[in-house]
Amino acid sequence: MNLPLELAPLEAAGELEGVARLYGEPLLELPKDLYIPPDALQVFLEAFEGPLDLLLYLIRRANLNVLDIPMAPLTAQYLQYVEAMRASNLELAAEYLLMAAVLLEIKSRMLLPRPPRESTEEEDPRAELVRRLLEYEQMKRAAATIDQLPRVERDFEWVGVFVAEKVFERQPEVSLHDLQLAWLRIMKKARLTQHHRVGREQLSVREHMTDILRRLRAGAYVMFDTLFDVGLGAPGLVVSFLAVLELVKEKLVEVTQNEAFAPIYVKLADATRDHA
Amino acid sequence: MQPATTPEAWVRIVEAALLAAPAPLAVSELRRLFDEDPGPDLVRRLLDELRTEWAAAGRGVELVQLASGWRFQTRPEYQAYLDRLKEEKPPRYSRAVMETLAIIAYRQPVTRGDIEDIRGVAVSPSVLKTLESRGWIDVVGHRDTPGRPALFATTRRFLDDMGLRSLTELPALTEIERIMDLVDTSQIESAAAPAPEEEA
Amino acid sequence: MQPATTPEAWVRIVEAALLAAPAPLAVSELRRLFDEDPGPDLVRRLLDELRTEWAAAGRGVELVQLASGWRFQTRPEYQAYLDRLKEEKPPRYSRAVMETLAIIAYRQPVTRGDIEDIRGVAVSPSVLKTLESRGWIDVVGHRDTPGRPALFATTRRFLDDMGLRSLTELPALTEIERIMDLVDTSQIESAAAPAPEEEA
Repeated sequence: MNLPLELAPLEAAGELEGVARLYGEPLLELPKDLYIPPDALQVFLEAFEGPLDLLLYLIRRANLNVLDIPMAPLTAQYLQYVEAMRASNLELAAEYLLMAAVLLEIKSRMLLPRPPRESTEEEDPRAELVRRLLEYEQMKRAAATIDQLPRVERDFEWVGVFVAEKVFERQPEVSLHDLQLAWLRIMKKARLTQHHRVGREQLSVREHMTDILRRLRAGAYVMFDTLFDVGLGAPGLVVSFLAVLELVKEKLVEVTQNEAFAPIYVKLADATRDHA
Repeated sequence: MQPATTPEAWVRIVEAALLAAPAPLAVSELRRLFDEDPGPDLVRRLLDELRTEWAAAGRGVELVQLASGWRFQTRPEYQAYLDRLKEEKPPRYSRAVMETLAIIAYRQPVTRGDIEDIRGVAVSPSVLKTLESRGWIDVVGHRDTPGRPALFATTRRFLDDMGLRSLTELPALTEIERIMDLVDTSQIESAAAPAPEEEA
Repeated sequence: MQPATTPEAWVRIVEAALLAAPAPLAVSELRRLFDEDPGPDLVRRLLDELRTEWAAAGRGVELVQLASGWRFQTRPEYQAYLDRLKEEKPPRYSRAVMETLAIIAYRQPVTRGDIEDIRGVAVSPSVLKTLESRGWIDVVGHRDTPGRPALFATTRRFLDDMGLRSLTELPALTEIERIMDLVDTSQIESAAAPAPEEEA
């Protein structure tokens, strides 16, 4: 179990800037006999994403079986790195120290003689560490694979053709229901229910009033008879007549007849005044 | 990267660049696409070729030259289709606009004063202008009173847009009143969406 | 608007819509383009036809199907050319960002604590912020444990940007998982167990 680890000595870090930027696993192949200046060590440390990453590096580099890690040399090697970092006064993340404690704890448990009977029941002290290493390594590789997927803006672009819109303003849409609600609101607010009980008939009177006003808009005299469309039938004629009466009452039109049985003329009231 | 050595390959590169560009691309920019500068004339020939090719295919998108460069854009005839994909909600008229319209529709012809009497608040000119520019109301005369106020009425266009043949097809007010008696006040309030009073 | 009555005209409308769309269009959206709903099957046939047509023409742009719909995009071979027009290079993400993304993608939904457990180091808030502001992850809920930590998951946008139709199209995890299953349980009992539990 305690295979000798062929780990690079700490002094063996060389051109770290280049290798440290490598994205991938066996990223550091360090020359053996070089002194590591503290800033290089900093770069070295930054090349790792944490203690698990560093451990994986140490394991993979020594070509060890993750499932049967020799704890003693691995721990020693790991502690060597951590010590070197501390000696260089590098700010060491707490995770590295915590991992050191974990490794030492596993190592000591491995040294304890196991009760022969329970050996099948007892969990390997390394099991949790191995699980974490494998889980992390898997995600680390997945990250590299995802990074290689063709990605928008880096590997391809979305196509976006300009929409040549004719400039026109979008108009609100209004339904009869909206109109109804609006009227309802007015009546609720103003409590006009009593005074403005306007039914279908009256509305048609008002429609005719509008029609007549439109026809008179030119300002000329119009023959009274022509204001009535016989095609509307008796009720229609009555409504038209009521509309004229209403217009007269509201002083909107002026009705003139020079003598009995002479043609009756209708004219806009204001138009009359304009001429007067 | 495949080496682009044929005019056909160049056209495809220019095409891809124009299709993906967020803004028109000038000839000077398109020249930057290539290893070796093809010069402005060749780029212009490629653009002409591309424009002809797209026009001949009868696509809904065309290559056009603008002041700031070249870009692909949709043909105006396709806008009606593209509009259907738009998410944005149509604008809504304010309560002031809708109430004014209702009053004009049911009480026409009315003056601005009449509307103000019924609504109990001043009617801003922008409200009437909104309805006039929509083509739904117009001035049909003037009342013969001091100031000779304009009389507003709804137009034929209003009826058309509402799908009505005549004003008599407007929802009967008596019916509304009946409903109003039945409906809980709070319900009406919530149904009548509280659009801000000011916006026209 | 010209009435679109032939399949050729339909294809051109779908094409124009897809070329102009600022985001992928789903079949359900494309159906809205037409006066009469052509149904999903016809739209899919039009899309297939369009994709084949563009592929056959050897253009630098292709029609692809993504998680949220169909979209035209440039072929990766053309990126080197298109990059020359770019003012700035697209951002490169750190290993911390990519590993966090991978954990969220494969193990979602996960809390920040889960991510830290797997990576063995603290996850800086800026890493999550980077991914959130790119629109690749978001909070989908909170775990019912003390502190109610946020649960992160990848978004549809993430799939779209990666050219994927669903999470199942993510690259398969390495053989480690298989190895873990094969491992002699007496040797490493708990090591083999936890891997499959949260797989997406």
